Amino acid sequence: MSKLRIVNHPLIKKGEQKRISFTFNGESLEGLEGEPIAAALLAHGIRILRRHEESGSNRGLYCAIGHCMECRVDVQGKGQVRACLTPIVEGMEVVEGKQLENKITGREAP
Amino acid sequence: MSNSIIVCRCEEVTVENLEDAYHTGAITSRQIKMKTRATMGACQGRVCRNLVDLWMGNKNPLASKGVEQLSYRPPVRPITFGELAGEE
Amino acid sequence: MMEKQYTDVLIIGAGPAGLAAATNLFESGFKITILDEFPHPGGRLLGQFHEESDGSWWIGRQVASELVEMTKQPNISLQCGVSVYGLKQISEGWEVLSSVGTIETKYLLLATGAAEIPVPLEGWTLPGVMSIGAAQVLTNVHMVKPGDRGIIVGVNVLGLAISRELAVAGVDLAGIVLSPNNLFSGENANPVEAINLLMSLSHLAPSAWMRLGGSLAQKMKMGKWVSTFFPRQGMNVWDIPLLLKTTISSIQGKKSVESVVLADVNSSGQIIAGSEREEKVDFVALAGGLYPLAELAAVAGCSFLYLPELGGNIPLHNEQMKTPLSNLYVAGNITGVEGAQVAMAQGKLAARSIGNDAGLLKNGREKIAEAMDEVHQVRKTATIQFHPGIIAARKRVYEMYDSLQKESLTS
Amino acid sequence: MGNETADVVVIGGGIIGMATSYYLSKLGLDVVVVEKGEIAGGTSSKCDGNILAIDKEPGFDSQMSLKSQELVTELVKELDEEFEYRAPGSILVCENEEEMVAANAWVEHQKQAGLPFRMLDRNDIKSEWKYMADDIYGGLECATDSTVNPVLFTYALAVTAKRLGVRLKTHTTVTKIRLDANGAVEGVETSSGLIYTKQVVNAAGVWSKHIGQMVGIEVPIEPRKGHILVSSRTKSIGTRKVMEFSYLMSKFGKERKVDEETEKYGVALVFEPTASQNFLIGSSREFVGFQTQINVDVIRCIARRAIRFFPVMKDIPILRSYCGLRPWTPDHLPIVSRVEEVPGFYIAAGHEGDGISLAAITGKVMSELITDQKTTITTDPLRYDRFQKTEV
Repeated sequence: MSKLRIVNHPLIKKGEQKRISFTFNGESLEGLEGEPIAAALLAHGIRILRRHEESGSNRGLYCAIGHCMECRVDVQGKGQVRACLTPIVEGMEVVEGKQLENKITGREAP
Repeated sequence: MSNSIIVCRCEEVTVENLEDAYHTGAITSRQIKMKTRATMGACQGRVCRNLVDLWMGNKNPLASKGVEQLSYRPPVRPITFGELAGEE
Repeated sequence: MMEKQYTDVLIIGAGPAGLAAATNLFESGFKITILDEFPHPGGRLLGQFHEESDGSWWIGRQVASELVEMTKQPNISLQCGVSVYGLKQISEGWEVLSSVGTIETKYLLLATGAAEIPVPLEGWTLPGVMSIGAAQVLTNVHMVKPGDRGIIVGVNVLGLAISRELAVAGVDLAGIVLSPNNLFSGENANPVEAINLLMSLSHLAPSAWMRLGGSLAQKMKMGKWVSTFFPRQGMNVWDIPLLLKTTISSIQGKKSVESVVLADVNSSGQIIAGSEREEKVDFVALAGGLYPLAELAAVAGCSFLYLPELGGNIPLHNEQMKTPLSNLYVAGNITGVEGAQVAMAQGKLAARSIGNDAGLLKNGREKIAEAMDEVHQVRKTATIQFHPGIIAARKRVYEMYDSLQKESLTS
Repeated sequence: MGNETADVVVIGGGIIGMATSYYLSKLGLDVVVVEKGEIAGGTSSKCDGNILAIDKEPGFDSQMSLKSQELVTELVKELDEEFEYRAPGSILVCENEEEMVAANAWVEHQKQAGLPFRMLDRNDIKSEWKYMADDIYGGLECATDSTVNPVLFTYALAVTAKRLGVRLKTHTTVTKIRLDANGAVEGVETSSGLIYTKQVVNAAGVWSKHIGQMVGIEVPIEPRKGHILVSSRTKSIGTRKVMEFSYLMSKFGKERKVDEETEKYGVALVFEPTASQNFLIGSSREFVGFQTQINVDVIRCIARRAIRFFPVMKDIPILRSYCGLRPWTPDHLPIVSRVEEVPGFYIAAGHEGDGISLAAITGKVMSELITDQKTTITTDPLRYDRFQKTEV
């Protein structure tokens, strides 16, 4: 278990959750079934979920409840989702949100 | 306050952008929005709408009075064209 | 095309207000649908806990699961992970547009809660910077620490309450500091205001930090004096340094948060030159306060009132939780920012209003009066109060509602 | 509230009022603009940014657009601020063989009028538009069509006009237009005082009928509502404007081969990519008075139509929607004219969806009319009294 996981909380007890595997940017990772993508990644110390489409600046989870849209990632077969709200399932393939070219201004993708 | 602070995260609008817009005549939240794209990004203004109003109010207490508020229109959550169209 | 769903009562938001409303309505026999965008029901209850004045712990997650248990009725459908993006008034109620299709309902209750006000500063888009609510959800709901070591920005009710929760969970905190003083900051950036706030909370004194403000205030009588005598290195409250004379000037890091730059401030919140220093942290939680999340009320066409004591723009409603739009009700933080217990009492009141308007509530008037009373009681005895001016501000909302109703009757 | 004087009072702070004020101030006239809300607060901020000839009837209509395009290229250099101007051309696409035949005739007409139009076959479409539906037959192109950010364009005109001395009175309503004993314009009464002037331009867009009534005339302009959707930032779908050919049918109120709802709401595909990595999707046309709430049934219909042409949009998020009222006239041409029976009263309104396209030429011509110069283009087809002649 990663060091950021809280195993013994004095007041909150959570039921057993099944360990499952998923991938992020092609890397295979373990997570707990039903937890959101963002939490599963943070447990592995992964904070960068997205690059700003225009500037490419790094972005991560900000509000954790679906309001801010900062944690948008791409899930194979589902398209763009909010990593804070989308539960991971076995075999899920997740890719970070990418910087995009801007064909109107002529700025190219990195 | 540093002028490089980002106000609108989605559209990367900085304090400097607000200042520039203000000094070229954008003196209400709505004009600031139109000129800088602040509040027009992916969060639909949920994060920075308050900030823009607050900044505007501090900047120009008179101008922000009795002026049309930024409006709310559907969709208030990002749905896809497909979802809106009603396709599965 | 997706099939249209039909329901009698649709509740948007499965937090304390929405769940309480449902559990107080199911005996009506109504078909009730509750929608929530989060994958689990409970809303903010899921992440909250605090110590009561008798030393016992109030644990929101337990309250939530009891409420959820009570919604397991054949006539209640609780659907999570559903986003509502629009509303439309129809002749017999409301049409609600959601990510699972259109739902037609006779009665609609908006219990969408609140959203957070950010604290913009240099570097706040770096991964690792999050709202204080996000730190709470990660720690107490998903049980993952927001990082190895963090700092809380913003001395206010929400920030202090969640800091305590983080500490209990074993999250290492470098301290709680004032928000930067700029054109975006409200009262948070000023040490005098921060201490006044602590003092206003102190009479409730359920826990250390609340008592702290009170005892200092007794000695000093006024916030200004307290701020003069408050130690510059801060005071530890549950082992968290409460740094009332320190602000943050920037967040630094290449790919994500690596450190913050802190600085001392004078009593009006201005940085003292040369006092800047770096503090290593890997996460920053911004506590800017809450505002009612009322987008759907706005889309519905409800009128609004601006009341800072309640957190901002409030959809107009009366004391029975009815808006001026027919069959549209509100409950919980959408009506003004307060604690979960108040939200639950409001949910119950809204349920009774709906039941009464539908002609299904025996002794409706008494039942409603009783529920209104309960809201008052809960508000008075609440452990965590968000703003001292809440009661007066709420009165203003009800008065405005009444005067507008009279106007529309006479015109 | 002191009284003021002005050479010209322009009523309306939208794109037409601002272009008119700009050209007037360039000629050295003293201009006051009276706007009941904000600059670009109405139709000019609830539209897209077309400077198009492609959708104009061959002849006077398309010539006027071409002239306007030329003026906009000059404005890019003249105005104090930038407004996201680009001239990538635009295209119309055809759904069937029948439309291709009609498109061919359209192109021939336009070419005869000297406009740079050409037909596109299935391969042309496919090679430029990777995400276009496979069953699109072909289309046509107008090479000079350009695009701007309509709000920034209006602001740029306003800022420059202001520098040239124009006084902008926003949040000010016109309460009365004073006429002298001969029925000529004498002044404008507003919520912030009286302005003595001998010349008034009614550039009030959808509200110009109301302003006309103040001097006893009936301006035949009605509000026609249109909805637009905005996508989130996304991969590039295309770099220039594309509309469906039957948009022309919708615009001119002719019969189309579409389902009942699409017909009812006047929905036709208009795709406009922007510099902000997103795109706008229109459009609809309805007569529903001055009501400006978003009708979800309409935006649903627009989304369906967009997916029909670009199936890839199915999975692209929509960020928001907006709608505006377009000032419609019975013959789809604006009114840019003197009003003979009220000396000193002018109308520059009724552009429906072409306000951004035709603002430059409208402002230019209006400044010429007011200063009694020869106009850049003939204004006979734009005269106010054309409606009086045809009626009865």
